Amino acid sequence: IGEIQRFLRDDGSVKVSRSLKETANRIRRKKDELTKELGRQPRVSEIAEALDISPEEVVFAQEAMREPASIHETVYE
Amino acid sequence: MTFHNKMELRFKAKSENEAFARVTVASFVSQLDPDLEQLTEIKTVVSEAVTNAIIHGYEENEEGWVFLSAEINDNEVTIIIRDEGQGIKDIEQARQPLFTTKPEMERSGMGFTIMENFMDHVEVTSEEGKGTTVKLVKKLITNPNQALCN
Amino acid sequence: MTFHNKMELRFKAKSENEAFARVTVASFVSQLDPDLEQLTEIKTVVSEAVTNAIIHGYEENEEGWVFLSAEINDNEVTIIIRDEGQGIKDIEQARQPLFTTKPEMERSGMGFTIMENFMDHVEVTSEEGKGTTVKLVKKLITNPNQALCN
Ligand SMILES: Nc1ncnc2c1ncn2[C@@H]1O[C@H](COP(=O)(O)OP(=O)(O)O)[C@@H](O)[C@H]1O
Ligand SMILES: Nc1ncnc2c1ncn2[C@@H]1O[C@H](COP(=O)(O)OP(=O)(O)O)[C@@H](O)[C@H]1O
Ligand SMILES: [Mg+2]
Ligand SMILES: [Mg+2]
Repeated sequence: IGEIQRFLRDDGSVKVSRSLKETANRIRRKKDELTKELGRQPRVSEIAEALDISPEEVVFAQEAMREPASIHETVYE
Repeated sequence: MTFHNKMELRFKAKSENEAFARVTVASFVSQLDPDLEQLTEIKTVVSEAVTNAIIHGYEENEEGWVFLSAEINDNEVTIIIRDEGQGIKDIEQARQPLFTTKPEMERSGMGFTIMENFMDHVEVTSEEGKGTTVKLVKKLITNPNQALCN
Repeated sequence: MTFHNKMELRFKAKSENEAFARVTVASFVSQLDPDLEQLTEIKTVVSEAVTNAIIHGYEENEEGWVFLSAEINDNEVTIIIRDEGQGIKDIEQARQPLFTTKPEMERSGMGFTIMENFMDHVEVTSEEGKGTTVKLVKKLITNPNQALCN
Protein backbone atom coordinates (compact mmCIF):
# COMPACT_ATOMS: atom_id res chain seq x y z
CA ILE A 1 0.00 0.00 0.00
CA GLY A 2 2.90 2.32 0.78
CA GLU A 3 4.14 1.87 -2.79
CA ILE A 4 0.73 2.64 -4.22
CA GLN A 5 0.49 5.80 -2.15
CA ARG A 6 3.91 6.78 -3.25
CA PHE A 7 2.96 6.13 -6.85
CA LEU A 8 -0.21 8.21 -6.60
CA ARG A 9 1.66 11.02 -4.99
CA ASP A 10 4.40 11.00 -7.61
CA ASP A 11 1.86 10.95 -10.35
CA GLY A 12 0.34 14.17 -9.11
CA SER A 13 3.58 15.87 -8.19
CA VAL A 14 5.09 18.96 -9.72
CA LYS A 15 8.85 19.10 -10.00
CA VAL A 16 10.53 22.15 -8.52
CA SER A 17 12.35 22.85 -11.76
CA ARG A 18 9.07 23.22 -13.64
CA SER A 19 7.39 25.35 -11.02
CA LEU A 20 10.42 27.66 -10.83
CA LYS A 21 10.45 28.03 -14.57
CA GLU A 22 6.82 29.11 -14.55
CA THR A 23 7.51 31.68 -11.84
CA ALA A 24 10.59 32.85 -13.74
CA ASN A 25 8.42 33.45 -16.81
CA ARG A 26 5.95 35.47 -14.75
CA ILE A 27 8.84 37.49 -13.36
CA ARG A 28 10.21 38.19 -16.84
CA ARG A 29 6.82 39.36 -18.11
CA LYS A 30 6.30 41.56 -15.04
CA LYS A 31 9.79 42.96 -15.42
CA ASP A 32 9.15 43.98 -19.06
CA GLU A 33 5.79 45.44 -18.11
CA LEU A 34 7.22 47.49 -15.22
CA THR A 35 10.25 48.61 -17.22
CA LYS A 36 7.91 50.14 -19.81
CA GLU A 37 5.61 51.61 -17.21
CA LEU A 38 8.36 53.11 -15.02
CA GLY A 39 10.89 53.97 -17.70
CA ARG A 40 13.59 52.24 -15.68
CA GLN A 41 14.57 48.80 -14.42
CA PRO A 42 12.18 47.75 -11.64
CA ARG A 43 13.47 47.06 -8.15
CA VAL A 44 13.31 43.61 -6.66
CA SER A 45 10.60 44.77 -4.26
CA GLU A 46 8.43 46.08 -7.10
CA ILE A 47 8.45 42.68 -8.82
CA ALA A 48 7.94 40.91 -5.50
CA GLU A 49 4.92 43.02 -4.60
CA ALA A 50 3.34 42.70 -8.03
CA LEU A 51 3.59 38.90 -7.89
CA ASP A 52 2.94 38.60 -4.17
CA ILE A 53 6.12 36.67 -3.34
CA SER A 54 9.13 37.62 -1.24
CA PRO A 55 12.14 39.39 -2.82
CA GLU A 56 14.26 36.35 -1.96
CA GLU A 57 11.85 34.11 -3.86
CA VAL A 58 12.10 36.41 -6.89
CA VAL A 59 15.86 35.91 -6.88
CA PHE A 60 15.52 32.15 -6.49
CA ALA A 61 13.01 31.73 -9.31
CA GLN A 62 14.92 34.02 -11.65
CA GLU A 63 17.79 31.59 -11.49
CA ALA A 64 15.66 29.02 -13.29
CA MET A 65 15.92 31.14 -16.43
CA ARG A 66 19.65 30.78 -16.64
CA GLU A 67 20.10 27.07 -16.44
CA PRO A 68 17.87 24.05 -16.45
CA ALA A 69 17.69 22.59 -12.95
CA SER A 70 18.48 19.15 -14.25
CA ILE A 71 19.96 17.57 -17.32
CA HIS A 72 16.90 15.38 -17.51
CA GLU A 73 14.82 18.38 -18.35
CA THR A 74 17.13 19.68 -21.07
CA VAL A 75 16.98 16.37 -22.81
CA TYR A 76 13.33 15.50 -22.45
CA GLU A 77 11.39 18.73 -22.62
CA MET B 1 26.74 6.68 -2.21
CA THR B 2 26.91 8.49 -5.49
CA PHE B 3 26.01 12.11 -4.76
CA HIS B 4 27.38 14.20 -1.95
CA ASN B 5 27.31 17.91 -1.31
CA LYS B 6 27.60 20.14 1.71
CA MET B 7 27.30 23.76 2.72
CA GLU B 8 27.68 25.58 6.01
CA LEU B 9 26.32 29.00 6.73
CA ARG B 10 26.08 31.48 9.55
CA PHE B 11 24.15 34.73 9.66
CA LYS B 12 23.08 37.39 12.14
CA ALA B 13 20.00 36.75 14.30
CA LYS B 14 17.88 39.31 12.43
CA SER B 15 14.34 38.58 11.40
CA GLU B 16 15.27 39.74 7.87
CA ASN B 17 17.40 36.62 7.56
CA GLU B 18 14.56 34.15 7.95
CA ALA B 19 13.53 34.45 4.27
CA PHE B 20 17.20 34.44 3.30
CA ALA B 21 17.83 31.16 5.16
CA ARG B 22 14.73 29.57 3.68
CA VAL B 23 15.67 30.40 0.09
CA THR B 24 19.31 29.42 0.63
CA VAL B 25 18.36 25.94 1.78
CA ALA B 26 15.76 25.66 -0.99
CA SER B 27 18.28 26.59 -3.61
CA PHE B 28 20.80 24.08 -2.24
CA VAL B 29 18.22 21.28 -2.09
CA SER B 30 16.81 22.09 -5.52
CA GLN B 31 19.96 20.46 -6.95
CA LEU B 32 18.03 17.24 -6.35
CA ASP B 33 15.00 18.59 -8.20
CA PRO B 34 12.51 17.31 -5.61
CA ASP B 35 8.80 17.74 -6.06
CA LEU B 36 7.35 21.09 -5.12
CA GLU B 37 5.48 19.76 -2.11
CA GLN B 38 8.62 18.40 -0.51
CA LEU B 39 10.53 21.60 -1.17
CA THR B 40 7.72 23.60 0.45
CA GLU B 41 7.91 21.31 3.47
CA ILE B 42 11.64 21.89 3.77
CA LYS B 43 11.26 25.65 3.45
CA THR B 44 8.60 25.60 6.17
CA VAL B 45 10.72 23.66 8.67
CA VAL B 46 13.77 25.86 8.04
CA SER B 47 11.56 28.86 8.66
CA GLU B 48 10.31 27.43 11.95
CA ALA B 49 13.74 26.42 13.26
CA VAL B 50 15.46 29.66 12.22
CA THR B 51 12.66 31.77 13.69
CA ASN B 52 12.99 29.82 16.95
CA ALA B 53 16.75 30.50 17.05
CA ILE B 54 16.19 34.20 16.46
CA ILE B 55 13.25 34.91 18.73
CA HIS B 56 13.61 32.29 21.47
CA GLY B 57 17.35 31.55 21.39
CA TYR B 58 18.58 35.13 21.06
CA GLU B 59 15.41 37.05 21.89
CA GLU B 60 16.17 39.09 18.77
CA ASN B 61 19.59 40.24 19.94
CA GLU B 62 21.10 40.83 16.50
CA GLU B 63 24.62 40.24 17.72
CA GLY B 64 23.97 36.50 17.86
CA TRP B 65 24.89 34.14 15.02
CA VAL B 66 22.56 31.48 13.69
CA PHE B 67 24.43 28.47 12.28
CA LEU B 68 22.91 26.41 9.50
CA SER B 69 24.30 23.47 7.57
CA ALA B 70 22.79 21.35 4.84
CA GLU B 71 24.17 18.11 3.55
CA ILE B 72 23.00 15.92 0.70
CA ASN B 73 23.81 12.21 0.59
CA ASP B 74 22.14 10.70 -2.44
CA ASN B 75 18.49 11.61 -1.95
CA GLU B 76 18.70 12.29 1.79
CA VAL B 77 18.99 15.83 3.13
CA THR B 78 20.26 16.63 6.62
CA ILE B 79 19.75 20.17 7.88
CA ILE B 80 21.21 21.38 11.17
CA ILE B 81 20.16 24.70 12.72
CA ARG B 82 22.05 25.81 15.79
CA ASP B 83 22.16 28.84 18.05
CA GLU B 84 24.31 29.82 21.00
CA GLY B 85 21.41 31.43 22.78
CA GLN B 86 19.57 30.75 26.01
CA GLY B 87 18.71 27.10 25.46
CA ILE B 88 15.58 25.12 26.35
CA LYS B 89 14.80 24.05 29.92
CA ASP B 90 12.57 21.08 29.16
CA ILE B 91 12.85 19.77 25.61
CA GLU B 92 10.06 17.22 25.93
CA GLN B 93 7.66 19.92 27.05
CA ALA B 94 8.86 22.33 24.34
CA ARG B 95 8.08 19.72 21.66
CA GLN B 96 4.44 19.31 22.81
CA PRO B 97 1.89 20.69 20.34
CA LEU B 98 0.67 24.17 21.34
CA PHE B 99 3.35 24.64 24.01
CA THR B 100 4.90 28.08 23.81
CA THR B 101 6.78 30.35 26.21
CA LYS B 102 5.83 33.42 24.19
CA PRO B 103 2.01 33.41 24.00
CA GLU B 104 2.06 37.22 23.99
CA MET B 105 3.76 37.21 20.57
CA GLU B 106 0.99 35.22 18.94
CA ARG B 107 3.29 32.23 18.69
CA SER B 108 1.30 29.12 17.91
CA GLY B 109 3.44 26.62 19.79
CA MET B 110 3.35 24.43 16.67
CA GLY B 111 6.92 24.89 15.42
CA PHE B 112 8.30 21.56 16.61
CA THR B 113 5.09 19.75 15.65
CA ILE B 114 5.38 21.06 12.09
CA MET B 115 9.02 19.94 11.94
CA GLU B 116 8.03 16.45 13.12
CA ASN B 117 5.25 16.23 10.57
CA PHE B 118 7.27 17.33 7.57
CA MET B 119 10.58 15.62 8.27
CA ASP B 120 11.50 11.95 8.68
CA HIS B 121 13.64 12.63 11.71
CA VAL B 122 13.86 15.53 14.19
CA GLU B 123 16.49 15.67 16.93
CA VAL B 124 16.68 18.49 19.45
CA THR B 125 19.57 19.00 21.84
CA SER B 126 19.88 21.99 24.10
CA GLU B 127 21.68 23.26 27.16
CA GLU B 128 20.44 26.16 29.23
CA GLY B 129 22.66 29.20 28.77
CA LYS B 130 24.60 27.46 25.98
CA GLY B 131 22.23 27.10 23.06
CA THR B 132 20.10 24.78 20.97
CA THR B 133 20.71 22.44 18.03
CA VAL B 134 17.96 21.08 15.81
CA LYS B 135 18.80 18.29 13.37
CA LEU B 136 16.32 17.58 10.60
CA VAL B 137 16.51 14.69 8.15
CA LYS B 138 14.36 13.97 5.12
CA LYS B 139 14.52 11.50 2.26
CA LEU B 140 13.41 13.07 -0.98
CA ILE B 141 11.63 11.38 -3.84
CA THR B 142 13.96 12.57 -6.53
CA ASN B 143 13.05 10.30 -9.38
CA PRO B 144 9.41 9.31 -9.94
CA ASN B 145 10.31 6.57 -12.40
CA GLN B 146 12.38 4.85 -9.78
CA ALA B 147 9.46 4.86 -7.34
CA LEU B 148 7.40 2.96 -9.88
CA CYS B 149 9.89 0.09 -9.97
CA ASN B 150 9.96 -0.56 -6.23
CA MET C 1 25.50 53.54 10.02
CA THR C 2 21.93 52.41 10.22
CA PHE C 3 21.71 49.03 8.56
CA HIS C 4 24.11 46.18 9.09
CA ASN C 5 23.90 42.51 8.23
CA LYS C 6 26.36 39.73 7.63
CA MET C 7 26.50 36.14 6.48
CA GLU C 8 29.33 33.68 6.03
CA LEU C 9 29.16 30.54 3.95
CA ARG C 10 31.34 27.68 2.85
CA PHE C 11 30.53 24.99 0.31
CA LYS C 12 32.24 22.19 -1.59
CA ALA C 13 34.18 23.06 -4.76
CA LYS C 14 31.58 21.46 -7.04
CA SER C 15 30.40 23.16 -10.20
CA GLU C 16 26.78 22.62 -9.02
CA ASN C 17 27.47 25.13 -6.27
CA GLU C 18 28.19 28.01 -8.59
CA ALA C 19 24.47 28.62 -9.14
CA PHE C 20 23.84 28.05 -5.45
CA ALA C 21 26.39 30.69 -4.45
CA ARG C 22 24.93 33.15 -6.93
CA VAL C 23 21.38 32.75 -5.58
CA THR C 24 22.56 32.90 -1.98
CA VAL C 25 24.40 36.20 -2.39
CA ALA C 26 21.67 37.72 -4.55
CA SER C 27 18.98 36.74 -2.10
CA PHE C 28 21.00 38.24 0.77
CA VAL C 29 21.56 41.47 -1.17
CA SER C 30 17.87 41.67 -2.09
CA GLN C 31 17.36 43.03 1.45
CA LEU C 32 18.71 46.31 0.06
CA ASP C 33 16.11 46.31 -2.69
CA PRO C 34 18.46 46.87 -5.65
CA ASP C 35 17.12 47.14 -9.18
CA LEU C 36 17.33 44.03 -11.33
CA GLU C 37 20.30 45.33 -13.28
CA GLN C 38 22.43 45.77 -10.18
CA LEU C 39 21.32 42.39 -8.96
CA THR C 40 22.39 40.78 -12.23
CA GLU C 41 25.78 42.46 -11.94
CA ILE C 42 26.29 41.05 -8.48
CA LYS C 43 25.22 37.59 -9.58
CA THR C 44 27.64 37.76 -12.48
CA VAL C 45 30.67 38.70 -10.39
CA VAL C 46 29.90 36.04 -7.77
CA SER C 47 29.66 33.52 -10.59
CA GLU C 48 33.04 34.56 -11.98
CA ALA C 49 34.86 34.53 -8.65
CA VAL C 50 33.33 31.25 -7.48
CA THR C 51 34.03 29.56 -10.82
CA ASN C 52 37.64 30.72 -10.56
CA ALA C 53 37.95 29.23 -7.07
CA ILE C 54 36.51 25.92 -8.26
CA ILE C 55 38.28 25.44 -11.58
CA HIS C 56 41.55 27.34 -11.08
CA GLY C 57 41.99 27.23 -7.30
CA TYR C 58 40.98 23.61 -6.78
CA GLU C 59 41.06 22.32 -10.36
CA GLU C 60 37.65 20.82 -9.57
CA ASN C 61 38.83 18.73 -6.64
CA GLU C 62 35.49 18.50 -4.83
CA GLU C 63 37.14 18.04 -1.46
CA GLY C 64 38.06 21.73 -1.37
CA TRP C 65 35.94 24.33 0.40
CA VAL C 66 35.01 27.66 -1.14
CA PHE C 67 34.50 30.40 1.49
CA LEU C 68 32.13 33.24 0.81
CA SER C 69 31.02 36.12 2.98
CA ALA C 70 28.69 39.01 2.30
CA GLU C 71 28.31 42.06 4.46
CA ILE C 72 25.90 44.96 4.16
CA ASN C 73 26.70 48.36 5.66
CA ASP C 74 23.96 50.78 4.77
CA ASN C 75 23.85 50.60 0.97
CA GLU C 76 27.34 49.16 0.50
CA VAL C 77 27.89 45.46 -0.09
CA THR C 78 31.21 43.73 0.51
CA ILE C 79 31.59 40.22 -0.85
CA ILE C 80 34.66 38.10 -0.13
CA ILE C 81 35.33 34.87 -1.99
CA ARG C 82 38.25 32.78 -0.81
CA ASP C 83 39.78 29.42 -1.63
CA GLU C 84 42.65 27.44 -0.16
CA GLY C 85 43.74 26.19 -3.56
CA GLN C 86 46.85 26.61 -5.64
CA GLY C 87 47.04 30.40 -5.69
CA ILE C 88 48.03 32.84 -8.44
CA LYS C 89 51.67 33.34 -9.49
CA ASP C 90 51.35 36.81 -10.98
CA ILE C 91 48.21 38.67 -9.94
CA GLU C 92 48.80 41.68 -12.18
CA GLN C 93 49.08 39.42 -15.21
CA ALA C 94 46.03 37.39 -14.15
CA ARG C 95 43.93 40.56 -14.02
CA GLN C 96 44.79 41.54 -17.61
CA PRO C 97 41.83 41.23 -20.01
CA LEU C 98 41.94 37.99 -22.02
CA PHE C 99 44.69 36.44 -19.89
CA THR C 100 43.90 32.83 -19.03
CA THR C 101 45.91 29.80 -17.99
CA LYS C 102 43.19 27.46 -19.25
CA PRO C 103 42.65 28.35 -22.93
CA GLU C 104 41.80 24.70 -23.60
CA MET C 105 38.64 25.00 -21.46
CA GLU C 106 37.19 27.84 -23.52
CA ARG C 107 37.84 30.22 -20.67
CA SER C 108 37.58 33.78 -21.88
CA GLY C 109 40.16 35.34 -19.58
CA MET C 110 37.60 38.04 -18.83
CA GLY C 111 36.63 37.05 -15.27
CA PHE C 112 38.61 39.72 -13.43
CA THR C 113 37.77 42.33 -16.08
CA ILE C 114 34.06 41.68 -15.56
CA MET C 115 34.50 41.99 -11.78
CA GLU C 116 36.30 45.32 -12.22
CA ASN C 117 33.60 46.62 -14.53
CA PHE C 118 30.64 45.71 -12.35
CA MET C 119 32.06 46.51 -8.92
CA ASP C 120 33.38 49.73 -7.39
CA HIS C 121 36.38 48.03 -5.87
CA VAL C 122 38.16 44.71 -6.55
CA GLU C 123 41.04 43.49 -4.41
CA VAL C 124 42.88 40.26 -5.13
CA THR C 125 45.38 38.68 -2.76
CA SER C 126 46.96 35.31 -3.35
CA GLU C 127 49.81 33.10 -2.28
CA GLU C 128 51.06 30.20 -4.34
CA GLY C 129 50.17 26.89 -2.73
CA LYS C 130 48.03 28.66 -0.10
CA GLY C 131 45.05 30.12 -1.92
CA THR C 132 43.33 33.21 -3.24
CA THR C 133 41.04 35.88 -1.78
CA VAL C 134 38.90 38.21 -3.88
CA LYS C 135 37.24 41.16 -2.18
CA LEU C 136 34.46 42.91 -4.07
CA VAL C 137 32.74 46.12 -2.96
CA LYS C 138 29.76 47.85 -4.50
CA LYS C 139 27.58 50.76 -3.45
CA LEU C 140 24.01 50.15 -4.48
CA ILE C 141 21.53 52.81 -5.48
CA THR C 142 18.88 51.62 -3.12
CA ASN C 143 16.37 54.43 -3.29
CA PRO C 144 15.40 56.04 -6.59
CA ASN C 145 13.94 59.13 -4.90
CA GLN C 146 17.16 59.77 -3.08
CA ALA C 147 19.17 59.38 -6.27
CA LEU C 148 17.05 62.09 -7.90
CA CYS C 149 18.02 64.62 -5.24
CA ASN C 150 21.78 64.21 -5.60
N1 LIG D 1 16.18 27.80 19.59
C1 LIG D 1 15.48 27.88 20.73
N2 LIG D 1 16.03 28.44 21.84
C2 LIG D 1 15.34 28.54 22.99
N3 LIG D 1 14.07 28.07 23.15
C3 LIG D 1 13.47 27.49 22.10
C4 LIG D 1 14.14 27.36 20.85
N4 LIG D 1 13.29 26.74 20.00
C5 LIG D 1 12.17 26.49 20.68
N5 LIG D 1 12.25 26.93 21.95
C6 LIG D 1 11.22 26.81 23.02
O1 LIG D 1 10.28 25.82 22.62
C7 LIG D 1 8.96 26.38 22.59
C8 LIG D 1 8.15 25.73 21.49
O2 LIG D 1 8.65 26.05 20.21
P1 LIG D 1 7.67 26.01 18.96
O3 LIG D 1 7.03 24.66 18.91
O4 LIG D 1 8.43 26.44 17.75
O5 LIG D 1 6.55 27.06 19.30
P2 LIG D 1 6.60 28.66 19.33
O6 LIG D 1 7.85 29.11 18.60
O7 LIG D 1 5.35 29.07 18.60
O8 LIG D 1 6.65 29.07 20.76
C9 LIG D 1 9.18 27.87 22.43
O9 LIG D 1 8.09 28.62 22.92
C10 LIG D 1 10.46 28.10 23.24
O10 LIG D 1 10.19 28.18 24.61
N1 LIG E 1 40.95 31.45 -7.44
C1 LIG E 1 41.97 31.31 -8.29
N2 LIG E 1 42.97 30.42 -8.04
C2 LIG E 1 44.00 30.26 -8.88
N3 LIG E 1 44.14 30.95 -10.04
C3 LIG E 1 43.19 31.84 -10.36
C4 LIG E 1 42.07 32.08 -9.51
N4 LIG E 1 41.30 33.03 -10.08
C5 LIG E 1 41.91 33.38 -11.22
N5 LIG E 1 43.05 32.68 -11.41
C6 LIG E 1 44.00 32.82 -12.54
O1 LIG E 1 43.74 34.05 -13.19
C7 LIG E 1 43.47 33.80 -14.58
C8 LIG E 1 42.47 34.82 -15.09
O2 LIG E 1 41.20 34.67 -14.48
P1 LIG E 1 39.90 35.16 -15.24
O3 LIG E 1 40.09 36.60 -15.59
O4 LIG E 1 38.71 34.81 -14.42
O5 LIG E 1 39.91 34.33 -16.60
P2 LIG E 1 39.57 32.78 -16.85
O6 LIG E 1 38.90 32.22 -15.64
O7 LIG E 1 38.66 32.80 -18.05
O8 LIG E 1 40.89 32.09 -17.12
C9 LIG E 1 43.00 32.37 -14.65
O9 LIG E 1 43.21 31.79 -15.92
C10 LIG E 1 43.86 31.71 -13.56
O10 LIG E 1 45.14 31.41 -14.04
MG1 LIG F 1 8.51 28.34 16.82
MG1 LIG G 1 37.41 33.15 -14.61
